[in-house]
Amino acid sequence: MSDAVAHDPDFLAEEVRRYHHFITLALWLAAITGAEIVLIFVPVPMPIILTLLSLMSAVKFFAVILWFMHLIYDHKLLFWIFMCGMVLAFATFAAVLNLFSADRIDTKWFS
Amino acid sequence: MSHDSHHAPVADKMELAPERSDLGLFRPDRTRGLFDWLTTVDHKKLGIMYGAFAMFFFLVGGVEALAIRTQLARPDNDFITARMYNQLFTMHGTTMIFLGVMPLSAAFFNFLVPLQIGARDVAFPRLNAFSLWTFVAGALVLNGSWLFEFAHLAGWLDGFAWHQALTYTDFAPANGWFSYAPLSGTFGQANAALQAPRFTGVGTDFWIIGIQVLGVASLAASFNFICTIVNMRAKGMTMMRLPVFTWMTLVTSILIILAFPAITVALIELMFDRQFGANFFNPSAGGQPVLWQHLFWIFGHPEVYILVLPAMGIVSEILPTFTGKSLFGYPIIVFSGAVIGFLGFAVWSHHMFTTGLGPVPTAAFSLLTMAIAVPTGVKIFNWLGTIWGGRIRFTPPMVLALGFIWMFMCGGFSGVMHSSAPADAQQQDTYFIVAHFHYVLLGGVLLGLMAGLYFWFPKIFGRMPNAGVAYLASGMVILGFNLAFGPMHYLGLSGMARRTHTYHAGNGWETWNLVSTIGAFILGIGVFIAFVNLVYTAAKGQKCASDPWDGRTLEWSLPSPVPEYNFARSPVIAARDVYFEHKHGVHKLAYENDGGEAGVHMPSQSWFPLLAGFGFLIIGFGMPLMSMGVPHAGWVVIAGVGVMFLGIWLWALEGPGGYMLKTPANPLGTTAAADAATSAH
Amino acid sequence: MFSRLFRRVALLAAPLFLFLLSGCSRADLTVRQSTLDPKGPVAQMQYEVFMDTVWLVVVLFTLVGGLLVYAVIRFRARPTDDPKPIVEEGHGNPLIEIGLITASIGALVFIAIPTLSAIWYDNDVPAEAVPTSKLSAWYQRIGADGKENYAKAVEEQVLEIDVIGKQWWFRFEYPQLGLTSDAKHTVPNEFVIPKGKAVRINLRSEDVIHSFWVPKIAGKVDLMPGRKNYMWIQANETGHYYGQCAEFCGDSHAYMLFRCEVVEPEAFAAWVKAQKAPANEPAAGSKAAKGKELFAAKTCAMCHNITGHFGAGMFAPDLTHVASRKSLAGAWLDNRDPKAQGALEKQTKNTEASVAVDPATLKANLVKWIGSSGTSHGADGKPTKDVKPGNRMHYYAMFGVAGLNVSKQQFTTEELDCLAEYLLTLK
Amino acid sequence: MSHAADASHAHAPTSTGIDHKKLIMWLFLASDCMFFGTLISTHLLYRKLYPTGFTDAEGHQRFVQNLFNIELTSFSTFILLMSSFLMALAVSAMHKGQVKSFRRNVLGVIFFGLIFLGCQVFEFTHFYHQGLTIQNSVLGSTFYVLTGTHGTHVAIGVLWLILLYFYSFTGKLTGHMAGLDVEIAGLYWHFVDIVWIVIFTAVYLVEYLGPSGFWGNGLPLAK
Repeated sequence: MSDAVAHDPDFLAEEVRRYHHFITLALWLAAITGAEIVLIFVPVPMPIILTLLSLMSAVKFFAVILWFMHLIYDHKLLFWIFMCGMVLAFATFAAVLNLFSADRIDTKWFS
Repeated sequence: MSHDSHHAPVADKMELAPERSDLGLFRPDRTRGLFDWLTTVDHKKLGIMYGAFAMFFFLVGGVEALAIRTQLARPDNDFITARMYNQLFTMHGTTMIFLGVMPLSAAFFNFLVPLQIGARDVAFPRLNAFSLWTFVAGALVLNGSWLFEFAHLAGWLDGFAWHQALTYTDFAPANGWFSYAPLSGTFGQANAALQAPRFTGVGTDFWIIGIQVLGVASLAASFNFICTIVNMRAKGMTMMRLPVFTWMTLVTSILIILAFPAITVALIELMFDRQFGANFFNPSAGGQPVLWQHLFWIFGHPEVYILVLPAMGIVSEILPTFTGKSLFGYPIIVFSGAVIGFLGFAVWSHHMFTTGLGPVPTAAFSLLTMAIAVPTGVKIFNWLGTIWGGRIRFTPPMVLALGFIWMFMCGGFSGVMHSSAPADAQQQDTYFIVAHFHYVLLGGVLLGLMAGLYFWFPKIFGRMPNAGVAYLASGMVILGFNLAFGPMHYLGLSGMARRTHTYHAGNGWETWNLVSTIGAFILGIGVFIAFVNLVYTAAKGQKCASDPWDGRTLEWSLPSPVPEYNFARSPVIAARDVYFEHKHGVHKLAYENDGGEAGVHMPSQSWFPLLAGFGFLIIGFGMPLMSMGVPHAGWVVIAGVGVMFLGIWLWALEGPGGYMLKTPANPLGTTAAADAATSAH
Repeated sequence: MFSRLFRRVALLAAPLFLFLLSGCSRADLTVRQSTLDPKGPVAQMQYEVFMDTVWLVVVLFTLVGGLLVYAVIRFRARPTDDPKPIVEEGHGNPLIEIGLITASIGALVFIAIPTLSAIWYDNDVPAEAVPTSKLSAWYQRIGADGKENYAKAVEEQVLEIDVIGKQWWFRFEYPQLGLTSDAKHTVPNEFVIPKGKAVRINLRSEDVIHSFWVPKIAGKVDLMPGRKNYMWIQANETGHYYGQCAEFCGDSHAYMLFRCEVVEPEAFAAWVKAQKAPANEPAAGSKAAKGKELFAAKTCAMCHNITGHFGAGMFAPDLTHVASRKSLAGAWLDNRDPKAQGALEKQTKNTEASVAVDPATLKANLVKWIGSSGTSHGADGKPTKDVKPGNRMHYYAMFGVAGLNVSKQQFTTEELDCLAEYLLTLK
Repeated sequence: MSHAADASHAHAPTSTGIDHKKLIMWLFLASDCMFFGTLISTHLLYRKLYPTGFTDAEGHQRFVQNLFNIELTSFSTFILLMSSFLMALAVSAMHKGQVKSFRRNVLGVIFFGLIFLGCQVFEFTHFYHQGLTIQNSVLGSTFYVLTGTHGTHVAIGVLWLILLYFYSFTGKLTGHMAGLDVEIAGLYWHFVDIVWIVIFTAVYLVEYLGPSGFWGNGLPLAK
C-alpha cells in the first residue's frame, strides 16, 4: 500500500514542491545565522540589536517547526499542542526571571 | 481473580500458535497466572494492578501517618525520635501523593478511559505496561530506603567501611516532600571528592532518584492517555460528548506533561549539586535556594490539581447516576476544569508568600490565587444544580460523593483564607495549612476515589461490595477525618508549627492534639475496613448485574467483568450519557460492523516494558549506593542504564504484534446491546 | 430508607456535636503562640485581614452548605416519585451560571482590597510607625526629596536588628547599638525590644532556610541563605513573647524556639548596657574557676564566645551572659523559677510578665544540656537522650566533613558540675 | 488538505486523522519545551544576577565574552541547521519510498550530528582548561548542564538515526509506517535543532552585546 502512496503522482509532486521549499529554507536559515553573527558586532544601540536578535531567532524557530517539522502541512491540532507547551514555558519562565532581582541577593558568602 | 473470568466464556484465540516477533523471539502468550500479569498489555489488568499497588501504598502511608499522630498525641512525647519523625512525615507525604493518589487515579484512567470512549485499548498498550512497571520501580526505590534505614538502625551496616565513612546516616529521606534546598542540597566548597558539605544523607538521594523514576512513569502514562482520548474516540464521540471523567483525565494528563518537566530539571540540578559539586542551589557559590522553591512549585501547584481533578471527574459521574439527572451545565464543568488546570500554572508562588518575594509579586499571586476559587466554586454550584430537582438514591458511592462535595468545600474555604498573603503570613507552615490540604486531599480526593471504587467495583469485578460494611467504613472515614483535621485549624491558628516532632506542654495544644490522634485512628480503621471490604468483594463478593446502578456512560453497556476486547463491535455514539439515552431516551446505541466474523484485533503481550522498568529499578538503587560510597556502585548504575536501553531497543524491534480474537454471536452479552447490534448497519 | 439513615446519622452526630461544643470552650484564643491575640500593628493587620476572610467564608459556607443540605433532603428519592426516568440533555442555565460567577468575583473583591493594602503595610516600616516622621510622610507623598528625608527619619528612629538563623538557634545583633559579632556582643535566642518602637529586622541564614515567627507580634518571614530578607515589627505591650522557627530545617527543627522580651524604653537601655559588659571573673580556686579551665580544655571555647574570657567566632551561641537568660538550648529548656510555674500556667493564656531566672533550674538545665548531647554516651555506655538531636556540641572540629562523629567530648559528673558552676557566674 | 495527508489518514483510523505516533511525539515535544525552558531560564537567571562570569584557578576574573568562541559556535550552529535540512530531505525521501536517497541523507545528518558533538566536546575541554568547571561557579554549573543536556539529546538523536540507518538494510523499513517512523525521528531531530537556535541566541550571542555585556548591573561573583 505504501507503494501505492509512493507512486501517486499528486503525492510525488507535493513532495517535490516541499523539497524545493526545504532547500530555499536552508539557505535562508544559513543567511539569518550569518546576519546574527554580524549584527552583534554592529555599533547600534543594544535594544535594537536585542529586538532584531529575538526576531531572527523566532523566525528561524518558526521556520523549522512550520516547514521542516511539517506543521504547516499537518493537522492544526499538532501546532496548537506544541504552542501550548512553548507559550506556557515562555510565560512561566519570563515570570520566574522577573521574580529575581539582584538587590535582594546576599553576597556574604562569596564576596 | 483468575484470568478465566475475563477470557474463556466469550472468546477464543483464532491463532493459537505463539507469535514470533521480528527478533525471532516468541512473544509471551500466557492467559493466566503470574506470567500473564507480568506481560499483559490489557488496560483493564494494568488498571487493576495500579489499583492494587496504590491501595497497598495507601496503607503504608497510613501507617506512617498513624505513627506521626501517635507521637503528637501527648506533649514532650518520645514515641519516636526526631529524625524518625522527619523521615515519617517526608515519606508519608511522598507516598500518599506519588504512590497513593496518583496511581489510584491512574487505575481509574486505565480501566475507564477506553471503555468510556468506546475504544478497545489505549493508543500504546506496551507503553502503558511500561508506565506501570516504572511506577512500581520508583515506588520500590523510595520505600527501599526504609530497608537501608532499618538495617542501619539494627546495626547491620556497621561493619562496612563505607558506612563508617558516612557523615550523615539518614537512609530514609528526611527533608520533607518539598525537599527545600539547601537542606536537601549543599552548602560550601566542593572538596577533592567533589562533594560539598551537605545537611542530609543518602535518604535525599533515594528521594531524588525515586521521584525522577516516578516522573518518567507519569509522563509516559500521560502521553498515552492524551493520545488515547484525542485519537481513539468511537464514531460520534465528539469532545463535547466525552464523559466528564474522561475530560478530567485529559486535563490531568496535560497538566502532568507540562508540570513534570520542571521538577525533572530541578531534580537533575539538585542531583548535580549533590553528586558532582555543582552550584545550582549552593548559596556559598551564589546559588539561589529560592530557585528550587520556584521550580518545585511550578510543578507542585499543578500537581495539586493533578491529584484533585480525577476525583472531581469521578464525582461528576456519580452524581448524575444517583440523582437520575444529567450533569447540570456540562460545558461549564468541563470548561472550569480546564480553567483550573490553566490557572494552576499561574499561582505557584502562593506557596512562597513568606520567602520575601516583594510586595508586587505577592499581590499578583495573591489575586491570581483568589481567582482560582471562581472556577472551583462553579464546579460546586454545578454539582448542586445536578442534585437540584433530582431523585437522590442513597448508595455508598453517592454518600461518599456528597461527603466529597462537603469536605472539599471546607478545604476550598480555608484555601480562600490563605490566598490572602497577609493572613497566610500567620498560617504558612502551621497546622492550619495541614488542615486545609488534608480537607482537600483526604476529604476531597480520598473520598472521591473511594466513591469511585465503590461505584465501579461492580464493573471491574462483576461483584457488589457489601453496602452495610461500605456505610460503616464511609461513616468512620468521614467522622474520623473531621475529628482528626478539624481541630488542626485551631492548632494552626494558635501557633503550632508543622513538621515539629514534639511540643511543650503549656502551649494550649494538648487537648486538640489528642482529639486529632483519636480521629486519625478512627479514620485509619475506617479506610482499612473499606479496603478489606473491597478486597473481599474482588475475591468472593456477591455477583451482580452488569448495570447495577442504572449507569449513564458507555462502560455500563458492557458485561461485567468486561471482556478483554471491550467492544466486540465499536459503538456509534449519538448523544452525551449515551447508554442512559439508549435505555430510556431517543438516542439508541448503534454498532459498527467491525468485529464479528473477522474477529477482534488484539495487541500481543510483551516482556520488554517490564525489562525497561526493571532497568529503572537498578538505576534507582544504584544512584543512592553511589552516594553512600559503596564500592563499584557506579557499575550498577551503568548496568541499569544498559538494561533500560536493552529493554527499549528490544521493545522497538519486537514490533506491536497482535492476534485475532473470535467474538461470540451476541457480541455484548446484554439484551439492550444485542438489540442494537442487530439493528445497526 | 433515607429517613432511617438520616436518623442514625443524626444520632451519631449529636454527641459529637456536643463534644465539639464542650471542646470549644477549652480552645483558648490567647495561648502563648496564638495568632488570634495580636499585640502589635503587623499582627493586628494580619488578624484583621484574616477575620475578613473568616466572615466571607462563614457567609458562603452558610449559604452553599445550607443549600446543599436542603437539596439533599428535599430531593431524596421517594416511593411516590414518578417511576419514569428523567431524560433530558442538561445544559445548565447560563443566567444562573453567570450570576454565580459574578457573585463569586464580587465576594473575592471583598477580601482582595484589604489584602492588597495589608501586603504593602506589612512589607516595610510605614510612615505612621515612625514617631517624628509625620512630617516626613507628608514629604514622601510630595516627591523624591521627601523620600530621602523619610529614609533618614526611618534610619534614625527605627531600631534595626539583624537576625541570623543557624541549625537550630537564632543569633540577634543590634548594629546601631554596637551589639554585633564584630564587637563580640551578640544575643542568642532571646532578644529584647523596647515597647512601642518600630523595629526593622534583617533576616539572614548561615545554613539552611529558617523562618522568623513571633505569632503575637508578626507573621513569619523566611531566612533564606543567599537572600536578604527583611520585615518590620512593633509590640505595643510589654511582656514575654514566644517565637518559633516555622520552616523545616532538619533534625531539631521542633526545638528551634526563641523568645522576645518587650520592655519599657528605660529598661531596654539598661539591658543594652548590661550586654556590653564583659563576663564576671569566677573566684580563684572555686569550682567555677575549674569550670573555666575545663571550658578551654574541653574545646568549648573554640566555638562559644565569652567576652572577657574567651574570644571565639560566632559558630555557637555567645555565653557571656548565659546565666541571665531565661531559656537554654534554643529556648527549649526553661530556666525560670518552677515555683512560679503555677503563675506561669495562668499567664500562658495571656502575655507573660517577666519571671526571674531560677539558679537551681538553670544549673539543672545546664547539666542536662551539656551532659547529653550529640551522640555522646552515658556512664552505662548507652546513648543518652539528646536534648537536641543532631546538634554539634561536643565535636572537636566543626567544619570537618568526615569523621565528625568520632571526636566528641565526654564529661564526668564532676566536670559537668564545675562547668555548670562556671556558667552560672556569667550573669 | 494535501493529498498526501489524506493518503496517510486512510491507514490511520483515528478520531482526528493524526497518527498516534506523530501525536505522541508532538506531545513529548510540548513537554520538552517546559524541560528546556527550565534549563535555559536557570542559566539566564544566574547570568542576570552575576553578569561578570567566574574566577579561574589563578584567581583572574574572567568575562564570558572572552571565554566564548563565537566562530566555533556559529560553525556548529550552522552545522546543526544544515543537519536539520538534510533530515527534512531524508523524511521526504522516505515518504517517496526512495530508501537509497533516505540513507544518503540520513548518513549526512549523522555525520553533521557527530561534528556538532565533536565541537561541543572541544568547547567543553577548552573551557575546562580556561578554568571554567562545573564546581567553581554557578556559571559553570548552568552552562555545562544546559549545553550538556542538549548534547545528550543530540547524542540520543544520533544513536536513533544510526539504528534507523542500519534498520533500513533489513528491508523492513518500507511503506507508510516506515515514512512515519522516519518522520518521528525527524521531528525529534528538528526539535533539538530549534532548542539550539534558542540557546545560540540566549546563551551565546547576547554575551557579545556591548563592552560590559548585555546583563548589566548585577552582582560581581568572585570565587
